[in-house]
Amino acid sequence: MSNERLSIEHLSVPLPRGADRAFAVEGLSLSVSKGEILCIVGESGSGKSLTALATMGLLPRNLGRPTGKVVFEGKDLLTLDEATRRDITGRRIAMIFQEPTAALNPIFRVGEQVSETFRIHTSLSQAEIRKKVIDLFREVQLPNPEQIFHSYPHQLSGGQCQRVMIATALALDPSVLIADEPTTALDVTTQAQILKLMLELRARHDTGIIFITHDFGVVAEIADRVAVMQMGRLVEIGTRDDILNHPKEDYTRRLLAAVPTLTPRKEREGLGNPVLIAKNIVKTFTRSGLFGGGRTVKAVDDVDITIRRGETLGLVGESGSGKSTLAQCVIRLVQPESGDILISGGDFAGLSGKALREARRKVQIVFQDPYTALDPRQKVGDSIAEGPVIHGLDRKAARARALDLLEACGLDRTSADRFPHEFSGGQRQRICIARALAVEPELLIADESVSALDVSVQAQVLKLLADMQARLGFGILFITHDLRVASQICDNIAVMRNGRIVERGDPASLFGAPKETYTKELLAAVPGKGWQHHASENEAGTVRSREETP
Amino acid sequence: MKRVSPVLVFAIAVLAITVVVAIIGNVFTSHGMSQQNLLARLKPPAFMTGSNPSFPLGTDRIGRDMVARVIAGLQMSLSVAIAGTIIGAVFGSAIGFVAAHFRGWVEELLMMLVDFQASLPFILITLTLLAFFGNSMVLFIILMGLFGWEKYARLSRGVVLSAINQPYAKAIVALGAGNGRLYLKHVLPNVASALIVQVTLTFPQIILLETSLSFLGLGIQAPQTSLGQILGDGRDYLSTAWWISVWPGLVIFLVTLSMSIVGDWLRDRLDPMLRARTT
Amino acid sequence: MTRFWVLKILRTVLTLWFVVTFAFVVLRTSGDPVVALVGADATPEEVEQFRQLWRLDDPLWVQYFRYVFQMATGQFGISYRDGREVLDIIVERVPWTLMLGLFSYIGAILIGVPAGIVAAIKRGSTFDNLIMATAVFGFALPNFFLGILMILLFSLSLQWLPSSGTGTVWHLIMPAITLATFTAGTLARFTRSAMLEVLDKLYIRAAAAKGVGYWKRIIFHALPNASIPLVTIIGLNLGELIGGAIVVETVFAWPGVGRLLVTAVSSRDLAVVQGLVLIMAVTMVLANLVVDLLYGLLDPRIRVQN
Amino acid sequence: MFTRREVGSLILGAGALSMVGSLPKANAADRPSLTIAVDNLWANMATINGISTTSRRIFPNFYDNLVDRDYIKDENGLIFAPKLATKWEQNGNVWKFTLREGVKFHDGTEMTAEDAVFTLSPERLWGAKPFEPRGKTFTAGFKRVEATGKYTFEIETDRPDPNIPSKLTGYIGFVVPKKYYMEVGVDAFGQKPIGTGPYKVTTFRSGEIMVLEAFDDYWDGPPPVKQISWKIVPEFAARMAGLVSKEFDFIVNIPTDQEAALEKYQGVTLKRVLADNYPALAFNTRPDPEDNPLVDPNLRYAMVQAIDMNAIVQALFNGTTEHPAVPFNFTEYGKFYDPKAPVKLPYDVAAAKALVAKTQYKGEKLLWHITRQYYPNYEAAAEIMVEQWREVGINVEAQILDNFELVYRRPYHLMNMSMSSDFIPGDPYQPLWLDWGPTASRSTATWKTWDPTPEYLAAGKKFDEAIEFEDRKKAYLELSDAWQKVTPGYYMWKSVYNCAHRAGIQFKFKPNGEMRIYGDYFKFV
Repeated sequence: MSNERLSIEHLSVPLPRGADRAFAVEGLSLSVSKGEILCIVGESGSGKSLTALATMGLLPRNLGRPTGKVVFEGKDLLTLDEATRRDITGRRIAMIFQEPTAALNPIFRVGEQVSETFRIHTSLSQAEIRKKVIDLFREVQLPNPEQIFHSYPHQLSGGQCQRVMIATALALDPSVLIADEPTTALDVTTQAQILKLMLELRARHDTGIIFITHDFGVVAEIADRVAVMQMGRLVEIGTRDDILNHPKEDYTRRLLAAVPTLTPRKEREGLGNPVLIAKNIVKTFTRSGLFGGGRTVKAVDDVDITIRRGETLGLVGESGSGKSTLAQCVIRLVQPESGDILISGGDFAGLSGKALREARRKVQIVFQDPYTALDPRQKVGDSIAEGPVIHGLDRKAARARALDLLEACGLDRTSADRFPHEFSGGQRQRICIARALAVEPELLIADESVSALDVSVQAQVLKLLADMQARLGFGILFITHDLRVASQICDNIAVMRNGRIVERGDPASLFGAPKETYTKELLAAVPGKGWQHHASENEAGTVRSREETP
Repeated sequence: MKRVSPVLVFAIAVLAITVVVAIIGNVFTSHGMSQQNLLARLKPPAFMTGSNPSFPLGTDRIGRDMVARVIAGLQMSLSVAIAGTIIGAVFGSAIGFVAAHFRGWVEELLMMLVDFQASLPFILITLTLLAFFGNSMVLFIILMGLFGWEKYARLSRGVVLSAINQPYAKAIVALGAGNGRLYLKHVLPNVASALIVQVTLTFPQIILLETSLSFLGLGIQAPQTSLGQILGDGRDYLSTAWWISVWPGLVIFLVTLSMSIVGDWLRDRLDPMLRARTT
Repeated sequence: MTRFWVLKILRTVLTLWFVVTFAFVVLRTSGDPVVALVGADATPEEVEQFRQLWRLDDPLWVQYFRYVFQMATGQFGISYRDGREVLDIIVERVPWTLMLGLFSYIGAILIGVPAGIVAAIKRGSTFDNLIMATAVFGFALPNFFLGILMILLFSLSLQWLPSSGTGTVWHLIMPAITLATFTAGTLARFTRSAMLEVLDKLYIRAAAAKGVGYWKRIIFHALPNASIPLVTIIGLNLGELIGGAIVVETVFAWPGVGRLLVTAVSSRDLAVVQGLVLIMAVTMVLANLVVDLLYGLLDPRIRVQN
Repeated sequence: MFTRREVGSLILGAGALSMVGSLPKANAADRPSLTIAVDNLWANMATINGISTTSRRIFPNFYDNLVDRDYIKDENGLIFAPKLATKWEQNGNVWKFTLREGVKFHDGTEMTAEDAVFTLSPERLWGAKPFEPRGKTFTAGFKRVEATGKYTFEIETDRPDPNIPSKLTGYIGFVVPKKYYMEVGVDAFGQKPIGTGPYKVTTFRSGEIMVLEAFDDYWDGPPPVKQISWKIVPEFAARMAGLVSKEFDFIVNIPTDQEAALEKYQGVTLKRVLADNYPALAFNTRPDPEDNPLVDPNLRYAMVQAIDMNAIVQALFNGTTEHPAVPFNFTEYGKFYDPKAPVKLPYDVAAAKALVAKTQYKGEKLLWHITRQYYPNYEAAAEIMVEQWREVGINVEAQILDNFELVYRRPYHLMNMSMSSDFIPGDPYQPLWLDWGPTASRSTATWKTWDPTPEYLAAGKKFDEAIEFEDRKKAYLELSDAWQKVTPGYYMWKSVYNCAHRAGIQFKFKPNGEMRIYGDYFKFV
């Protein structure tokens, strides 16, 4: 294979003693060719990122030395001395990271940081370097390259930072580019642009790209070949079509089945009275200053929403669109400046003190990050029982309810006496749901509640929500940036942008015939939407993920 | 969990022994801390020639048993440091909690107070107040208690702010919990470890501050004694009767060292997010 | 940007106003301020003269504002110990403390910071443990004790260095080392943790991916970032340095403000004490302002706000 | 302020001060300089306002007395020698003094009778509102001081006073320049004093240093040292190290326990003198505070009997000094001293306990105010005494305070003090009558601790008037008895002053603690 640029042969990365398994990456072999995009896909902990770091020689020090071979241009990178390897990796193999803002040094101008690559590996003059950097900025489609050259990272958006990182990576026209979840932290429209950019660059430079992701949509969008990893091992590898449409392995199939589709939810009958009527909600953030003035941002700008009993209202939009602020206003974790909130017909916006605390029972929230949403020093049983206790239930009854809920959420009753850190992310999110449901709310707000979860776990949690809703009949305000998820579980969807709801409707009509340009843009940006798969036939709940295995 | 390092074991052992000695100290010697024996002045410790077997660590300039002195000094130094630390930690943390809860002008005002405190070297304040109001045990304890409050206030404000912005705190508010439940039951246990690390830093600093004040004659006054006072008293004798100051010096050193080791260990065990702030 | 500095300066002024008010309150609550400022031996005429000079019969708020004005203009009164202007007495001592302070401070930074860096790089090694043990040693030893030990060793036994006082650069060495030991220890520990924090950052890894060499990463990428929190701690440590100077100057008979404070306190020369408190507060507050300035220079996130 | 020159010298002048050779007293330019490390300097250097151990050391180097005590010819200093006065004679109530001619003050003006008279004048010492009020104590009986010529003056007293010349050997005998003194006032004078002594004060910063420079117009010829720096070095370790390493030529105030260690160093000579001075404690005999248990003399007797002062002195001073078993029976009183004098309140724990039992005392806390580090070993002795009192059931708390001002602040039951015995050499006048009598601060000041009893006053009158030895001795014993009956104080030990100097110096340490760096007292060898 003359086109082969980089090949990984039997790579193993040992884990420190006491970890749940001996190797983070075990016996991995794969290769990437000239002009090829190889996607490595897998859930968290599958070892995909460590594979990239091992290739670059950037493994954290607490891990042991990797074994096997990483062959690049005939040399085994693993056996090279540090300086030679550094020279090759900087010049010929480049890497971009998941969090572009954190990957840029905050105290240097971005132009400087890109120039550094040239200064290390070439003997170009300052002026030449500058010209090259600005050309690169132009190539990665950064606006005002001259100005950006002199900007600091914090002055750029996440997408711009990622473009700067890509510019850095492309500076010396590398043979191989390793991209570790480069779009995960970005908005869907930005992601689409970056993916497009990468495809263009591949076409122009013939770079071999190893693209690490957990998102099958992204895979469908850009991959030539796909490698699926699980627990440090390669499950299967093949062309995009092979893997996405004709997977051989069970694991791959289960994963694919769990990926939500853009198929709209069937319309439901029998939704009850409104549990939430929010009218004219306004929230302005002012950068506080001693002399008044300051900059004001209308985070929520005159928004109305209504949710009926048993209904799921989806709120979609990009980061900064105000959807979380709206949710926090509704639940009064943030005080709206104006607007009426009626919950089950009762005023909620005007309450304060004890009355507010009592009324809080009716609205509960489940957050995005299950790792920070539970008090780390409280046993989960107590966490779940706390709400009922606050609202006057005696301890014993509260405890009983907590145990029932644990069970209902698919957890063992004995887990009540364990602490949050003993649970996986998906389990924790179930506990959060149990805690919220313990006070028997009328309305549940799910604020990106499944965004941080692996796809298989995501499917389970979504199913749990749907099941519980069916049983208890509460309304859900479901906030997400993922249109697939939204379309799958929402009865109605509102699209938010710059604090306003620009369009609303049921999933079928909204996604079938969007009226607003913005909605169209959002839809267009959904990665891999052309990819049709047959996962909808499978029940999401049948997927057993790594987390759930004892 | 990782294997416990022998250094940590040593440190914890030192602290445990110190506390035990301070509590049951009097069984180690038959002499009282102020009992003098003018015929056995400046006796060297047992392992030197010319020593007196009933004074294993030697005697001071008026023939008092160094074992009894050091134990009494330890008791006083520990009491002062504990009282001072508790007062400072409680007061400072309370200020930090209040500032973090109310935000706005309350926070501005309190943080200005913190700045004010931080703008003056503490020993300067101590000396000044002792000069204006005269030395008394009550004032002394209050002063030691004020020591470091601004550090606790800054620290607790910071960690409380970040704690109450954590989803778990929001979720608890959303459950309808009042402030008391939120701060005492949820926030406090979660910021406690950061505060405990700060305690391991201020505790030895109070001992050292008291030592400096004793050197200047403004520390614990005779007939009471403290490690710092014994150390200060013995300084003229360093070249002839080193044991008077070396024993208390050694105890101060060991306690400080052990506290630092334990503090470092605690910090390493903490959330890395807290690590930066507590240093 | 301007607003940032206006706020900073406003805060500084307010802090100083706090200090002055504090001094006023303490002075008024601890007894007759005249007696406090001219001394108990003063004749009734002196007391009366002083009372008139400071117009202590006016309403309290008038006195208060006048007091603030007098403090702001450096009118700290007269030392009852030697009858001189307090400001003059202090000003002649300041250069000595400044000299000692700067010398030991720079020394402490030159020793403490590199030690901390090396300890961070070699984290967990024997070397790291050794440095940290030394650092603890530095601040666990009461500095008067260290000072006297040094005098006994270097002046009495070895006779390498002068025992006390001023005169030559040699005189500076022992007090400066004594004073620096504590600060160096603190700085080493802090530098270590600041460096460890930075070394874990993604941008350091990104720099490595670009092919930036090890030492270059440490010196040009990690250190500038670690120096941001370091500058704060260096500013805060100035106070500890002044505190240390009080003891060290006494041990080494160094004629600086620290010793002046001790003599003033022991002779209850309250006018001098009050003047010293204010001047030290001004110094500290200014130092913190400088720290803020440096902070801005080091950290573009603060410098270029919008 | 820092001048450029000072900065320069700081960097360049390595060891300039300590480069001392043993040069002969020769031309002014190449005389050596001395550095003397002292523990402290008094804040004021006026002759009376500045009375203290720390200033007494230095005074005779820039002030001259009218009359001098000659310790070279007589070990006890009982020979008087002319100094600024060359002649004196008594005529009944009047003493006539003739001054040395051609004596110059440091500002160049000539000393005349006008200055001497001003020095002893009521406006300065004993009038209604004197500049230096403590002068009253030393000028009891003064009636008139007057110049009779440019170089002659007279002192007239109420009664014939044979002791006027000896009184002029003390603090009041230091002559100050009238014109300058009046110009600047007493406080400023105390900061920039001028006298006629062999050295003039060029720098005085009381918390730091006093520098004297040779005054080459000195009437007795240029002094042997170019410049003397009296530098405060608070830590003994630093003083010792500085002396051993030859940075300092002299150091003072060596803790008794450290004397032997210091003497072991080569080239170090230790000088120790027994001073005519006694650290003591005063009992507050007055009902102030109201519930003062010490108003009962039995309790005071008990306290005295409970103290084993001989053991304390032995322990703390290694036998280098002694405790006067009977108050005012001091060896330096010569003929008045009686080695067999009856000890009325000997150390006797049983007796002390019995006495306590006789009182109403119930173990109330008695406060003992003590000035920090003022009298060597005082705090150590206090700690021992507190324990000894505890043994007999008396509860004393020693409070160590920073200065006398705080010591004088009520309430207190005991107070530290020291008293000299040399106002009239060889006579019990001081402290028995001078320091306890009706004009003494001890019985007049706001902080007074006793009121002289009629018995004491009557005996005192007799004593004051007695001129013949037999009468005087009888009156003295009577007076002493009257005092002991009250026992308003307790004398602890005879002060030991010590200093040490480097090799190459011959030095005679005067028992009153003076360190004269000239004349027969000091030579380079």
